[in-house]
Amino acid sequence: SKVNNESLSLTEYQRYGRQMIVEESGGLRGQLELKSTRIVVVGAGGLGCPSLQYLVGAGVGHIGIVDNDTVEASNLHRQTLHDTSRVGTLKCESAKQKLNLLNPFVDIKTYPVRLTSENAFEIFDGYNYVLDCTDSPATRYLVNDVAVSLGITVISASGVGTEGQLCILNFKNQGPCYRCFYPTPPPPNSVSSCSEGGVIGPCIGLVGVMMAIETLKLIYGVYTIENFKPFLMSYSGFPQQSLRVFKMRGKQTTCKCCGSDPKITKETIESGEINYTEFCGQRNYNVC
Amino acid sequence: SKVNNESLSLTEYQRYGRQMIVEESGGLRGQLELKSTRIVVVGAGGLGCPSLQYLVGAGVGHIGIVDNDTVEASNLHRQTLHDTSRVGTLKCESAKQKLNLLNPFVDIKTYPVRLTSENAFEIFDGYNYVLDCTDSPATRYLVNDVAVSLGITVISASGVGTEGQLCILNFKNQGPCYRCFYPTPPPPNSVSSCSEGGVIGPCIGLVGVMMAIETLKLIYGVYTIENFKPFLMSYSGFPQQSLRVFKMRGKQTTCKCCGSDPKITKETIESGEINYTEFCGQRNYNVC
Amino acid sequence: MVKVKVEFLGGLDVIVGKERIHKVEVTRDDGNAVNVGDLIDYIVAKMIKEKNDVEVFIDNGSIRPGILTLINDTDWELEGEKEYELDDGDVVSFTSTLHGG
Amino acid sequence: MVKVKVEFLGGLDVIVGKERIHKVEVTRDDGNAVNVGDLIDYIVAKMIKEKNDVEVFIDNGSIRPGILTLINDTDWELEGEKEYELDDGDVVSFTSTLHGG
Ligand SMILES: [Zn+2]
Ligand SMILES: [Zn+2]
Repeated sequence: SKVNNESLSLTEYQRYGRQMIVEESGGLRGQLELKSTRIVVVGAGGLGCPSLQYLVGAGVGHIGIVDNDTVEASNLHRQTLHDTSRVGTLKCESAKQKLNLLNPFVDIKTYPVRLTSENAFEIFDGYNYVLDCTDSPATRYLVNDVAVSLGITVISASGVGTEGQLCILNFKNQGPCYRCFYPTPPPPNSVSSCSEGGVIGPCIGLVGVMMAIETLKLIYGVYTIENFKPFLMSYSGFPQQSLRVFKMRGKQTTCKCCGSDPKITKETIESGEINYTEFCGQRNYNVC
Repeated sequence: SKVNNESLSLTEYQRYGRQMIVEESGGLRGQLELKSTRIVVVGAGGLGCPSLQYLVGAGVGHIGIVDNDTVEASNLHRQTLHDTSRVGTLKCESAKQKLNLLNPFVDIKTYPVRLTSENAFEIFDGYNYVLDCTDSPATRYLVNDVAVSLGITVISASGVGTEGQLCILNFKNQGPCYRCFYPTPPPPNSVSSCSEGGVIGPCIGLVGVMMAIETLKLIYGVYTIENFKPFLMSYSGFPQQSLRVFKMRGKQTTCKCCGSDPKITKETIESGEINYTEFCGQRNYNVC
Repeated sequence: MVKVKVEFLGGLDVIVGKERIHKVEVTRDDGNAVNVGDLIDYIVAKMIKEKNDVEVFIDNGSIRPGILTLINDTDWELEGEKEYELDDGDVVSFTSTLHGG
Repeated sequence: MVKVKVEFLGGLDVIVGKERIHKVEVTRDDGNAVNVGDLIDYIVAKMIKEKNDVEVFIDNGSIRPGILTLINDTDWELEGEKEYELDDGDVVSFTSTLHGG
């Protein structure tokens, strides 16, 4: 087990008591699991803000935040961890400052860089889970490939307009990865980001909260090798809120990333042989 | 129409642009509707915090917050608008301070009182919507009765453990009210609050975000007298996230509050003839 | 005899062995159609293990106030309440109303 | 002839008159069972109004990368893809994969 010898102080008991008495949380054992878990969140935007709030509130011990964007006023309707006084500053630092105030028991590390083939392994190494809160296909493939290579489970979500999607990738190295679902990237002109497609703040926010819930379930051990069935959740906010769970394919033996003869490895990623920009097509994404 | 002659400044256009370009938001018309809307949120706890974040972020013009509780460390896993530095201070003031930073264009009024038969009419009067984010049956009946009497639509939600519920009450004075659904209160010993039953932070948080989404839909005019069908949403976070929408009864002509011969009126509420404590039974609720 | 799915939501599963979903077969001796009232009697007689849990479910001869009853995701008030005649495959759900916030 | 429900989610409804849900009847001249491949041909021939919207849906003779196809809420890869024979009441959903965050 990855539970270390840490225990909870009285102050921590008081802080987390209301969740520890919920049976599904696993009580003290579950809280110690949270405390010893290391999570890296890629993107402190519309998905990352609510995920981070609830994971830090719950007492996940170690959080990394990767984002090189700065806060803009047009982000604030959905990125509610930031505020007007932080416009122009780094999102990862703005988030860290708020999260430290929310829960000083959490150790938060910031990575004010764009995730690239060169830095992703170094950043992800040592984390137990990756939350993919990014906004371009190229970065989604990169997050997936590096996580699979390092054996990390990914909680991946996305949204635009009033809709969102969520899935768990590479579950304990047994579940399907992003490339199992999407071996071929979409044509670049078919992809719209939150900036250009627009987004209703609480709709993307709800999907971010769902990510936190799925992450807690992973840490609490609700999902096991035995009971885990690949799925994709599809949320729609308008006209009536609905949440559907699609049953998805399992790991594909032919997958270039997680299959039986992977071509996508630490070596081919770091050498640049796997070219994400070329793979997903050239296109200017406005930052979200 | 309740749109006043206000317009948006360039700064406001920039701030709200990403939601205004979503078709469902109604663009400039929808944004002006938000700006002229007055919402009172009863309870700045596990439901109120996320609702308030997204409603203020979206640019609802006028917000009231009713809460006489003070922040405790044990709230922070789910009440993420507050923080450790605010422990011991009023929740409504803590919320207001954060929300002002998030969006200085929103006018926020605080009511650091417990909602009672004596003060509820004065507080609710003039608001367009009430969000019921409270945690006891007696207060839920009071919120409902006063809102019905004043002709205000209520967005009502609740949660405990890993589950939550949401409904829209007294929709444009045509939809059913809380007493149509629940003419008789539950026995007091069957009710558990978040403090004693415990709650997983993001599960109640997700329900709070759903409240914000329903409120936006009401303001944008997505629901109309013609298309509104009474419903109750039932959310479950564990073991698999699910959201079900139950089709509910309409307004009951026999309802003591909103029926054809109402016994519950401003007069009988304010005089104390309607005794909420007696109606729901004596019981000590710990504050949530 | 009718085969239906019965759900206990909002924490109500505590009275039926902590299982939220049950598949049950209900019969009537007189051969008449089985209705929701018969199902409620069956739940009380066969499914609630601890007798003092009955009062969590039943009050004054009917479903306790604060519990919503749904027939195929529809408020039973719209479906005839206890008189609704069950068909194979129907889903009857009982959910405790939540109050926390 | 088979009667099925077809859904266009994740913004894909723009290619079919902005309606997310369509009830359609599909027939085959040769009398064989109608499969998902036939349904896709029907969508291209009859439902997509603007001809340059076809490339939003079809790429290289099959569903465009980035669109998930579900048969009764299950990934079509598990159901035989185009070969799946449709029954009355089946639901076939196409959803664009979202990328915003
Ligand atoms: Zn794979
Ligand atoms: Zn009523």
